[in-house]
Amino acid sequence: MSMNLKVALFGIAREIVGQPTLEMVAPEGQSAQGLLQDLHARYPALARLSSLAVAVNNEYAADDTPLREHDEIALIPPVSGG
Amino acid sequence: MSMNLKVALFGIAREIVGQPTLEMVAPEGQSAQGLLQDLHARYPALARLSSLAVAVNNEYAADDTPLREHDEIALIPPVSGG
Amino acid sequence: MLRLRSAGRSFLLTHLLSSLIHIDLTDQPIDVPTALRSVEADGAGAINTFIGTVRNQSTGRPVVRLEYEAYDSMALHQLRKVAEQAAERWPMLQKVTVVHRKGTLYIGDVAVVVAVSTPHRAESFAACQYIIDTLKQVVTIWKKEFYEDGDVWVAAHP
Amino acid sequence: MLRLRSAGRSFLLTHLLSSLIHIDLTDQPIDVPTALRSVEADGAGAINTFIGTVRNQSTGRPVVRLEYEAYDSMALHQLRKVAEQAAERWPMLQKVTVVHRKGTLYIGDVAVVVAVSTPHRAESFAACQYIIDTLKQVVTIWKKEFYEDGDVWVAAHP
Repeated sequence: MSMNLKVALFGIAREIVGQPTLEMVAPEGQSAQGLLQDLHARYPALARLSSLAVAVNNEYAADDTPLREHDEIALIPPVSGG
Repeated sequence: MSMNLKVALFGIAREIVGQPTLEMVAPEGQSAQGLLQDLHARYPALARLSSLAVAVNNEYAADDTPLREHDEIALIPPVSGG
Repeated sequence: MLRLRSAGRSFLLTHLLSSLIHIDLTDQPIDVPTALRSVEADGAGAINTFIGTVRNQSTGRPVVRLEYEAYDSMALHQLRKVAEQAAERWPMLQKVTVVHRKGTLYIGDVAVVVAVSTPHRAESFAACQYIIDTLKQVVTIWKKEFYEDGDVWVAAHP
Repeated sequence: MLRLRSAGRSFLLTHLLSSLIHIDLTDQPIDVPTALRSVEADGAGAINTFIGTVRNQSTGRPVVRLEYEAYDSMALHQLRKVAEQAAERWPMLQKVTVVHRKGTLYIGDVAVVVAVSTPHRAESFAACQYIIDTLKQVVTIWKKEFYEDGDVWVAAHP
């Protein structure tokens, strides 16, 4: 089984990927870390960032957080507000 | 030899003494501490304050600072600005 | 005035918090006096405010302008969480306001204002500093610096 | 911007300091926005401000009003010394403003404003807190609290 994920991109991650959202097909139960591994493979420049987190429904996700089809998923490069 | 000193009073020290300035006759070379001892004797309520400092020309005076006739002398009860 | 524990937050508490915590993310210039007035309280003897402005240089390089981009919904959610954490840690906190700017900013423009009120002063400094320090670690806002000859996403690379 | 050592302060340095340190003691309401604007600087990314206001109670006793009395010449001299000490300790300080009110104040009135600007934020908190903490120890201003049924010179007795 697979699921469709929509990943929002911001800042330098958006620039590296070249678009503000990515539609991805992922295996059912894909973890946040699994998603990052897929993205690092497709966009090697993402792996060179100081950090890259996954957010699910406005919260930072742990590595093993399972993703679900209707989650609001986002890639969070190093924040620099303030 | 003696000298005439004028001592400015503020806050609770002014209220204890009942006037904003005191004219005093003191021995030549009287120290800040000597002045305080004279005042404690005349106004025992001053001795009950948390602290009482002498200022000379807008600076806090050390105990042994000698007072001079034309110095600007003031009694400084515990400050409570801010 | 804010007294809460991490767990078992009641409806009343949540309601109280939302009336005492004011969060905003805006693409308009921040009105600093309004932000300060918003934390006034009769029980507060101390107000501490941090204002972050755009400096004319960054690590020695002259800055022309900045652009702030935000993941709005998460930024607002995380800002509120940071303010609530401060209210848990300093239960005497009276009011908290955090306003962050986004979009294009020039030298001297205000990027962020944090204002807190407490009965006594030491806690106002500690809570305000906690909020700005934590904001910079977790809130999903990104700053791009523009120089005469290039631009950089701040903190993006090691 | 302020770079000085305790000893051997030159004429130029003294002149610089006086243009970057603004001290006031006033019997008129303090204009907080003006005080904040006075520390803006292109090299400052951080402004920290402490505002002391009149609380509605003191150690549990409802306060009706306060009266602040000052030994003006010494208070102004000591305020300036405190600001100069902060500039020695934090040489990156850009500007400092300290305004203290005197006379009769009511609940919510602003008694004191300290505002400092620095390139980075940690020093703005530290310098501002140093100034208000030291002010409270050395500046010749006295506060009398008035309650429904009496009055007290604050801190006068052990």
